[in-house]
Amino acid sequence: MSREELKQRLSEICPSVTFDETGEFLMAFFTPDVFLTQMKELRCATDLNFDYLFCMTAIDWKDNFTAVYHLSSTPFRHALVVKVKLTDKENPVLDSVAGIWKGANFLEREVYDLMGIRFNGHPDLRRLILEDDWIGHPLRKDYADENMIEL
Amino acid sequence: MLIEEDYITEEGDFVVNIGPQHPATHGVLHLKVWLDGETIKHIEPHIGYIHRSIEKMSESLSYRQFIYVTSRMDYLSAHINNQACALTVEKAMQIEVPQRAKVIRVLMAELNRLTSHMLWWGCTGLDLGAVSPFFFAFREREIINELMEDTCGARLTMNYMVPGGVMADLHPDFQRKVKEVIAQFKVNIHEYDQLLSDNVIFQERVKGVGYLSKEDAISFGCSGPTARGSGISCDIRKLYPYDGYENLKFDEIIEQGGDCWARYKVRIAEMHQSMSIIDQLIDNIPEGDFQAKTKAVLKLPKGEFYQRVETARGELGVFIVSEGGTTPYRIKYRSPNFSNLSALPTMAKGCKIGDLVAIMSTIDLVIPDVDR
Amino acid sequence: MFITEYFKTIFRSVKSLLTGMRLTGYYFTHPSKTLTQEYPDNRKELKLADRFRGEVVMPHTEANEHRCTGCQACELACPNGTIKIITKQEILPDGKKKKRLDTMIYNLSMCTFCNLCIVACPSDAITMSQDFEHSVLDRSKLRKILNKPDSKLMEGVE
Amino acid sequence: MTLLYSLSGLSYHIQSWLTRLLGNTMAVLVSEMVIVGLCLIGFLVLLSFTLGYMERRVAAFMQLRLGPNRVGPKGTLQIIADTIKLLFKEGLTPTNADKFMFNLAPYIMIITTMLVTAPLAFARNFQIWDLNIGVFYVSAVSSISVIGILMAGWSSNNKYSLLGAMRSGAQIVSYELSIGLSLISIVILTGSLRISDIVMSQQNGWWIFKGHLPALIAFVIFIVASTAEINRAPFDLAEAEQELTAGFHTEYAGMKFAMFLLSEYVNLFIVSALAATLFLGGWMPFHIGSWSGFNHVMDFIPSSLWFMGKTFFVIFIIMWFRWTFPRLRVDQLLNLEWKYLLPISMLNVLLMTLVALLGWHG
Repeated sequence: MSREELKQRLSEICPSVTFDETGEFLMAFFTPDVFLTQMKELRCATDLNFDYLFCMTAIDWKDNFTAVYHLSSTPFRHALVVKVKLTDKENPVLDSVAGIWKGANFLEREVYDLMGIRFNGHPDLRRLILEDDWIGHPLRKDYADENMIEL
Repeated sequence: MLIEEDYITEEGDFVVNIGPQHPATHGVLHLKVWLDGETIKHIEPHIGYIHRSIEKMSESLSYRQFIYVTSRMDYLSAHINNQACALTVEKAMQIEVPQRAKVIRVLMAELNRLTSHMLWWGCTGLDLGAVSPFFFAFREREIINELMEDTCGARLTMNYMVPGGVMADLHPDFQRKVKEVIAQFKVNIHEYDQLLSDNVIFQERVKGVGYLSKEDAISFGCSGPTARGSGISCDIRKLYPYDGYENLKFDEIIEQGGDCWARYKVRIAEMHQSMSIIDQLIDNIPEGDFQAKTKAVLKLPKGEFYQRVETARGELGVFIVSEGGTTPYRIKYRSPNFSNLSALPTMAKGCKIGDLVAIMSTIDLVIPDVDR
Repeated sequence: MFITEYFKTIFRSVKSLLTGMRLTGYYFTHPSKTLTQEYPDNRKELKLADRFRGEVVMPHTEANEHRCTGCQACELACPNGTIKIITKQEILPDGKKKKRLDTMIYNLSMCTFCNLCIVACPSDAITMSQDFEHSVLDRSKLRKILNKPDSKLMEGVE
Repeated sequence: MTLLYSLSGLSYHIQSWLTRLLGNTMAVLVSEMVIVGLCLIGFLVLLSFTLGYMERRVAAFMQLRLGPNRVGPKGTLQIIADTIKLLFKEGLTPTNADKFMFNLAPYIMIITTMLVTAPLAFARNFQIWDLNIGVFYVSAVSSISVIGILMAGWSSNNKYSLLGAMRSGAQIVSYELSIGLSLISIVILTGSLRISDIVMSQQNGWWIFKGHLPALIAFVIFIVASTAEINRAPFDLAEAEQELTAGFHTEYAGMKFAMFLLSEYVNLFIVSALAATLFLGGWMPFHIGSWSGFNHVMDFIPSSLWFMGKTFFVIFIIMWFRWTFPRLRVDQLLNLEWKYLLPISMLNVLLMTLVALLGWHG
């Protein structure tokens, strides 16, 4: 599916979607409230079929957390970047997509561990990399640790 | 045979902690394994024992400096990791890489893939109890490592790729030595078959073990030989070519089996493909600069850049978010082993402990790559 | 037929096992194919690649001169803070004040041998040596001062 | 023909000297037992040193390496250095282990292996105890060693040890059958369970040549099954380094671990000696039909050398297995026994009976 077709199709799924075309991939901004149903639609719609979640991460901006999902489709070879802005900096919460892509299970645990975004409906949301009693989320920009060395 | 209800874990189950120090986990991976006799009911991977926060570190390093850290992720394909970073910076800054540099990069990457697969082959034998393959695998690997030492100055963590090309020109002896080692390896790779591939015990150990269906492989985001063993076409070199892979003739190896044997065959065939790529390039290294002229201080434009390459283990993605400064605002490495490891519980369910070792070795886990 | 299949399996298996044993047997009877390098014994013949990155050194001429201007490019290029350069003010014969190298501290224990400092150096003052035997009994010995005592900047290097 | 260096002559001289010295039958018996015991322990320790060194060198040459070559001439003293290291190591006992059982297990292992050496014929007329049920005694006593392994695995209070011990139990119990059947096929030919009779019956040709195809099959099955019986690769599931770290002896250290190691090597020697005795003629020299000149030359080689040579040949084959093959999985191991080795060896016993009845074994 070409980029224009993709844009049109996405607008059908989610009327409030906004696009950013500066990057290599088409970037679509979703809103957190109906995020899960839209992601399900992306995965399940036969003409979209985004079955391959190859990268998932989050960015700590000054006023929000942005969750970034890199999706592609193995039959159609089109790719899409879905972004969700979470404006609650204190307690960011997003719906989990672990039920849609199995690989999201680990990826979301990693994001929870290092960024502190809680995922609703995740089957097993624990810290993945750090110890269970670690305080803070290291990839946040305001994270401070007495052991950090300034080079 | 266990039925589905038997897989439910409960209090009082026989739980074995495999790792963090264990001969077969190739590093510090910790697997919590629920057992029923010898049969695996459930696996829970615990990772992070060598998490060095490379992503956080890279946020404070310049675009020239952050490349060297990635050698420490997947240390067996360090060149390819470095190449991914260099490519991302080049893509963002739109640096035109000289043709010679591209060819050198591909050559080095393929040699690196060969060494990585050789070590994998040795470790697979070692994990399944045959010690000798390990030493046979090191024979050619050692020569290639010395070759890397000649040109790059280091054997394992080379740091040879820089944004805009490579750090130094090829060693004058490079072509001759590569030809020699490839000719030698073409003869010796038959020993790999005699020692392991054709061995009936080995085949029994890997055939039908650790089945990963195509749907699961896609859903888990698997890549590299692990996914290609399940019948998915996912070779980045073919799908999204970089550094002149589009001009080369090679096959993407796909096996439909989905078991350890399929993954094994993919890797062995990939060695042959790598050799054929090297054969095509070694006599056709164009003359010219090995490095494009770049500024002393690199500044990426504001934006987000994603570059993926095919390492020996799968798709490595480098995702750079730039604010326009000299250091990245956020870097995410999409490491192949992380996704492949997340499929391990599915693959190993219902297998024996011995099979778990076989599965881990055919995924070719490199734990620093998982933890980053 | 089941029985023929049964015996065929046995035959094939035994054959594959014997193939493997022939290979190991071949190498057992050909000790000349051994690849072992007996390291401490072959120290004299051991020749490392000339680009091998052992450690950072600063070559000095016989007149105890080096090429380092103290520009700190290597310190900036180093990703791990391995190199620390302390400069001093030197008064040249014509009365001008000039920044000169006082000490170059190189912390081997933090070095990753990435070669970035060598690339960054504008005056080729530092190089990588082929020495790879770094083990010492005390960690403080890994902190090295690269410029020799009373060494001077070579004439003509700016 | 009694040669000067023959071991039987030496033992005869020692006995007559002791009788002259002590006179009392009881005293002679006791002192002989002490001498034999000490000699045996010394021999077995020396043997396991040799085997340890041999294993390292064989492994190294098969793997394009040199192996130990630093300590002593050609690295021969390396194994002594390792033994000294093990001697000085602390013999740890885990806190929650069953201490009595834990400490008893290595002794059981070593005692059973030493017991099995009793009926072996080391040279012409040189045997510790030539009892009339020699073969039966060997197979009966050697099965006790599984108790030591199970004890070690159970008492260590370690899950790896337990798994290893259970594997080993299943393995040894099953492979005992094929070993027994292949022993029986030779006993059918000889008609005696006495080891010296079995050796003497091979005067005009070893059983592997005289017994036709069934003897060859029995030999192969014996080698495979006994490799499994003594837990060596490719059947080393009980220790399976890559799966169970060290299996049943994970928790052992120091001298207790050394005892397991010692018993492993002695076991290796015993099964090879048994294979040499039953199939390759024990201390009998190699004779070819009516070539009397050749046969005389062969006779001049002392019988103990013949025995050792044959034993070490079998040991080398078992080592060759170890350094070539990958390990089997536990269910495949049992498959191999119950689906392949056992039916074939049963059929083989029938064939052998036929051979014996028809008198083809001459």
